[in-house]
Amino acid sequence: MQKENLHVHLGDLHLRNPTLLAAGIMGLTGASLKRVWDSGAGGVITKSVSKEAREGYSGPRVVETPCGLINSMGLPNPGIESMLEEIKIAKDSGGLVIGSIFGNEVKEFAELAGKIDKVGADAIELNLSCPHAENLSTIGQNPKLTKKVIEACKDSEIPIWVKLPGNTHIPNLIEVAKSAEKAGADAIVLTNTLPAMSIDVTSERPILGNITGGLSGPAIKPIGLRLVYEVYEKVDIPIIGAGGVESGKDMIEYILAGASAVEIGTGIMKRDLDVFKKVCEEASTFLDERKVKDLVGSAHKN
Amino acid sequence: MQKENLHVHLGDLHLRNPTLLAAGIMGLTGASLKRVWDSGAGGVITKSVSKEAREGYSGPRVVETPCGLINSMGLPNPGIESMLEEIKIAKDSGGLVIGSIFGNEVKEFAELAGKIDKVGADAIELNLSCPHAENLSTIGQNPKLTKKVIEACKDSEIPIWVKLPGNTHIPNLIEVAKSAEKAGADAIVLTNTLPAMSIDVTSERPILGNITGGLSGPAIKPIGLRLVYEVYEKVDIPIIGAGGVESGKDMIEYILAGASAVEIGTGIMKRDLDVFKKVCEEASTFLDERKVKDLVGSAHKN
Amino acid sequence: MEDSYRKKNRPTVLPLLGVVEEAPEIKSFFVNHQEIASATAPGQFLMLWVIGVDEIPMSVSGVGKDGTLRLTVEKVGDATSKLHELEEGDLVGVRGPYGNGFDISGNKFLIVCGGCGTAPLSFATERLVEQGKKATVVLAAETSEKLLFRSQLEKMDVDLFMSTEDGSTGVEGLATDVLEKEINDWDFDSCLVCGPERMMAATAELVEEKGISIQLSLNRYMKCGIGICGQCSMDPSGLRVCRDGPVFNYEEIKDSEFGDYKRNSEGKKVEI
Amino acid sequence: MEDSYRKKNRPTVLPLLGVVEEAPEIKSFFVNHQEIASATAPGQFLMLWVIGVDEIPMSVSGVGKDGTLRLTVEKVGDATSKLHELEEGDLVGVRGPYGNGFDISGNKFLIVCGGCGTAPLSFATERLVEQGKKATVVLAAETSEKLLFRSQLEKMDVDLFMSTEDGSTGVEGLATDVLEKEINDWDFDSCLVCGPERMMAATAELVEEKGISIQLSLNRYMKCGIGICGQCSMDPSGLRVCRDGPVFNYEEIKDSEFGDYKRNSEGKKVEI
Ligand SMILES: Cc1cc2nc3c(=O)[nH]c(=O)nc-3n(C[C@H](O)[C@H](O)[C@H](O)COP(=O)(O)OP(=O)(O)OC[C@H]3O[C@@H](n4cnc5c(N)ncnc54)[C@H](O)[C@@H]3O)c2cc1C
Ligand SMILES: Cc1cc2nc3c(=O)[nH]c(=O)nc-3n(C[C@H](O)[C@H](O)[C@H](O)COP(=O)(O)OP(=O)(O)OC[C@H]3O[C@@H](n4cnc5c(N)ncnc54)[C@H](O)[C@@H]3O)c2cc1C
Ligand SMILES: Cc1cc2nc3c(=O)[nH]c(=O)nc-3n(C[C@H](O)[C@H](O)[C@H](O)COP(=O)(O)O)c2cc1C
Ligand SMILES: Cc1cc2nc3c(=O)[nH]c(=O)nc-3n(C[C@H](O)[C@H](O)[C@H](O)COP(=O)(O)O)c2cc1C
Ligand code: FES
Ligand code: FES
Repeated sequence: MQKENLHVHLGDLHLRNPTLLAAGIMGLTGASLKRVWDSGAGGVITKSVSKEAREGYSGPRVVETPCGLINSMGLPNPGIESMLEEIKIAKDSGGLVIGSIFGNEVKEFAELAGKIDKVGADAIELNLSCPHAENLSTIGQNPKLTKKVIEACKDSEIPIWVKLPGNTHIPNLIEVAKSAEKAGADAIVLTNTLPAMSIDVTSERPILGNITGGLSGPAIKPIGLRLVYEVYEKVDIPIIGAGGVESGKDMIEYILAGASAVEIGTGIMKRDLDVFKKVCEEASTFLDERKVKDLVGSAHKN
Repeated sequence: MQKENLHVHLGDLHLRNPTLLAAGIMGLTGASLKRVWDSGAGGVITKSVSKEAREGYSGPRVVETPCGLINSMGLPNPGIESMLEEIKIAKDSGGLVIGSIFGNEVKEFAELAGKIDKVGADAIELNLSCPHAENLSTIGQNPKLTKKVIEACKDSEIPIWVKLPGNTHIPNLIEVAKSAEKAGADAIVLTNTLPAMSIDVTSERPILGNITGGLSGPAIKPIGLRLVYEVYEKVDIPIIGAGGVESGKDMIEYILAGASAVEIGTGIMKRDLDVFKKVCEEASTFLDERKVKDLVGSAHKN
Repeated sequence: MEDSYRKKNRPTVLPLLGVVEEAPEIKSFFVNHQEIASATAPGQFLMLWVIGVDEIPMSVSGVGKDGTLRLTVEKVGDATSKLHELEEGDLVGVRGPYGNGFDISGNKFLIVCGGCGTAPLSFATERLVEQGKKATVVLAAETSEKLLFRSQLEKMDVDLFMSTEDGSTGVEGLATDVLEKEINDWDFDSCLVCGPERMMAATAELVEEKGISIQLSLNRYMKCGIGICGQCSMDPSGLRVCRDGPVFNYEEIKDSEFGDYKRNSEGKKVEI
Repeated sequence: MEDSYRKKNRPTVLPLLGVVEEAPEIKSFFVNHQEIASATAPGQFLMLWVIGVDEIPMSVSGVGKDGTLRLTVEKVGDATSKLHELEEGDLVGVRGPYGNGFDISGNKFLIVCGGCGTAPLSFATERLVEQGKKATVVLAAETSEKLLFRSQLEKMDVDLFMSTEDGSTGVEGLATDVLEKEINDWDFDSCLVCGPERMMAATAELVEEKGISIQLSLNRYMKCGIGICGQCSMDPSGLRVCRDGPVFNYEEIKDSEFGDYKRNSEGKKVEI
């Protein structure tokens, strides 16, 4: 079932295939993470977790847009202590589990990373692109702060991935990515959702409870692809693509742009949990004898 | 045909309706501008024009994506002297014509603005969001440079509109918008296309001749709306919305977010030139007795 | 008006056609949406946008051929209280329908309704009866006046049994008391249950002994309603109540958190 | 492979099924795309991605029921030269079909082909003949060997007249010379013309006198092919050759830039 030609490595970490469950999607409980792993994902990322529990925003929390979805969940999570229990459950089921974390201060990131490390997760994803961390709301646009956060987490034994915002201000994004690499990040994840909103013309109101939210899905794929492509030219650590992956072709586009793996979130809205298996099968069939890992960044050669 | 409730003002400039032909779409010739005016647009904006003629990039120059279109035209134009002739033709037909300009230096902007002013155009749109002006490629992300360019153009008698990039780095965007207002800009246009790309998995190549291009169409509407919404809270000059307007509802969403008018470009791909009349009719019917101008920014109240 | 992007997962905002008081703290709200109404099967739910407050899951308690949708809502907190203040003409948003709904391919149904759980079940019963199927309905509440849709059920061609905790109508006690005392002929092929979770658990245990297939409609905290946020997932299966449910066969959830705990808005466990 | 976004305006990249030399500097290229082939009418064109060089408009010169598309290309510059180097199995991209195509609802056609303009017209002629309609074809070129699709046209049930500038075949001179000398029976209801613009202009003027409706397929610099970039718009109407054309009735373009000037890649006027 897990075809040979789909195996990839992110640094030392081996993935049975390049599809990862994106942070914030279904990853609230161990059982849910396990279910996604069992349905064929190459790895599963938890909902971004903070030190204390968070309720998140009031609804509406999602709204569909042309070929996209805007969400303003507000990073709800039960807090690190409860999440550690959930991660254990997911790990016990044999899954490859990545803990996504965010903090309000640099030392909170360090504390959370240490706990994720100890509980036996396979990697840590630093969510530096959440508009919700009160004091650090634009870490991912600040090269120095990005460096600080990563350095504070580098005591962990497991790889540190850094998830950056879909920043169209490209000189800034490249600066941040390079700074992350220098600080010792093991992979860069691009992209988180893009700031967006939707308005109901009948009630004349923003639809989302939090007014604005993040746009995901096929609509943003061309933007995500370009970010991966640009950053691939400037850093040497692996890149994980995200944004609108729904089919094998979508994944291969990201691979050709320079991603070594992809995260899938909104694709579940359309193809449900089968999306992981289907993306893998489609890609594997399309590639025939060729290996995913040999195609990474190929679009730069042509 | 031009319903009373659709009349709007951008500063002193009266528009028969809030739909404008977006810069770069069909606006290469006077005849084409005239045709769009005759088909019902409230105003028509020329293709962005430079001092010297430009061929633009080689093809493919457009590629469709999920609910969107990426283009890498490369700002082809016949140069200011030829364009002035085209503007005259469009003006002679009775249209409301806006000249879009871009330069490689601050003083080039001033020179171009002066010429557009003299030829009798109704307003000038400064394209500060083109990734193609070699020396000033990120003017629209630089508050100081933005100010300089506007100040250099303020000798013109006609209004100066400033078109900014769809910058997700919101503190930066607000800074630029405020700086534009201070420098005397008469309106802010948001948004230009967003940097994006598409890759063909069979040939393993970026599709566009210029590798990356700008994403437009319904896919980016939620992003454009949010930019308009955020900037509306911080500046007092009128805002013109752009990005994915195809229907009356789309336009009203922008109006509620804070736009006084909208530009329509990619909508022509789907609804052809009827898009202007249809958007107006749909909006007018929906609004019934209410006036568009009374709805500007209403979503902020709710 | 042309709307190139009518999306299932975007609320359509509509004026309330009417509001009807059904019982203390319980009102029915009517809106018209032909497309949603024709697509909705009993047991499915909508995400209801109570504008300015929240978006909450709400079972459809009935549909009309003309596109009318009925939602029957108990006032329990912020959003439902705000809703109870609304009047005809006020705006609400709806998206859906979501979830799987009840499987009503059987022939002889035992239908056990507790409190607001009667909402989807009275809709299911209506459908069953239309199709000429047999139904025995157990309607349970605390007191007589809270027996939801009693008069409507009394008019339908069903066997109706009632219970109230204070004994003001029918059997004094719980739904399970009715089942134990009143139902002698266990000739059902299907049992549908919706109500407070303890009541559902007790009912399922009792009915299971009789060897009947049981469907239960669960209630979990929902945020997206479309299976992506993970908020409503069940332990230990990871089944999502919004997308894999809300109706489950008892076997699917027997050895689960069902009857034991659920999760709050933060994802923390809270006892049932 | 599932492709949730097969879009008309996105190139599909395909291997060349074959390449055939038709005349000096003119080759036909074959690809297979069922969906495009079934949708293409004579006179419509594709945007052809010559990978690594450019994307250019190209008329479809024939389609097969099996989905084969034929493009017949004269080597005139960068993209067409690169294309002429390609072989069977090499990749090209196609999107379309675009434009309006010829109106072939008439019954008796006069068809005037100059050079590569024969490409869409031989396709149109094939269709006409299939439908049992009458066609008189004038095939013009500089020399004998450049008479495109001569052998195919000779095999069809049409009246074929030829002209060459050097007199090596048929009338010595231009297409208009053939018309003046050879066509005595002007019993046509429709005239289709495609070729160099001066030839089209001269032909249209001559044929107009005879009171026949005339359709001309124009060639203008195209960038988007979908009517948005404005590159191909005509003076003074603003009609776009890519979307409103490429086929126009003579009346639509008689008093226009047609025969006079066109625009280069910058949008500057250049004389015809
Ligand atoms: C599939 C489904 C169908 C339902 N059908 C009906 C129905 O037909 N009639 C009816 O009256 N109620 C129904 N409910 C319950 C209804 O959703 C809650 O009563 C409502 O959300 C309470 O909102 P509130 O803001 O008033 O309460 P709050 O003040 O927010 O909280 C009160 C309690 O309501 C529950 N609740 C709050 N928000 C949610 C949420 N988003 N999802 C689930 N539970 C929540 C929590 O348990 C909470 O403790 C249904 C629930 C589900 C999951
Ligand atoms: C609707 C339409 C149908 C056509 N059908 C055919 C056909 O069946 N067979 C055929 O051989 N040719 C056809 N052409 C002409 C063909 O598009 C040009 O010969 C080709 O684009 C030249 O490309 P190049 O890169 O080789 O030339 P270049 O080196 O770029 O330039 C040579 C000349 O070709 C023309 N040209 C270049 N690019 C374009 C462009 N994007 N659009 C239009 N003209 C261009 C210009 O006049 C230029 O001066 C058609 C053109 C149009 C508009
Ligand atoms: C409902 C929802 C919740 C999300 N929550 C998080 C989160 O908690 N942390 C995070 O880093 N990204 C979060 N994201 C972003 C996704 O992980 C992903 O980067 C983005 O959605 C783009 O991928 P997609 O188009 O496949 O969904 C969330 C996205 C959605 C749709
Ligand atoms: C083909 C094409 C060419 C464009 N050229 C220009 C241009 O020359 N100058 C400019 O300011 N914007 C240009 N734009 C951006 C549009 O004016 C507009 O801001 C953007 O497309 C979003 O609107 P839409 O979604 O309605 O197309 C171009 C867009 C397209 C699609
Ligand atoms: S409510 Fe989001 S997964 Fe069920
Ligand atoms: S080629 Fe762009 S409008 Fe015709």
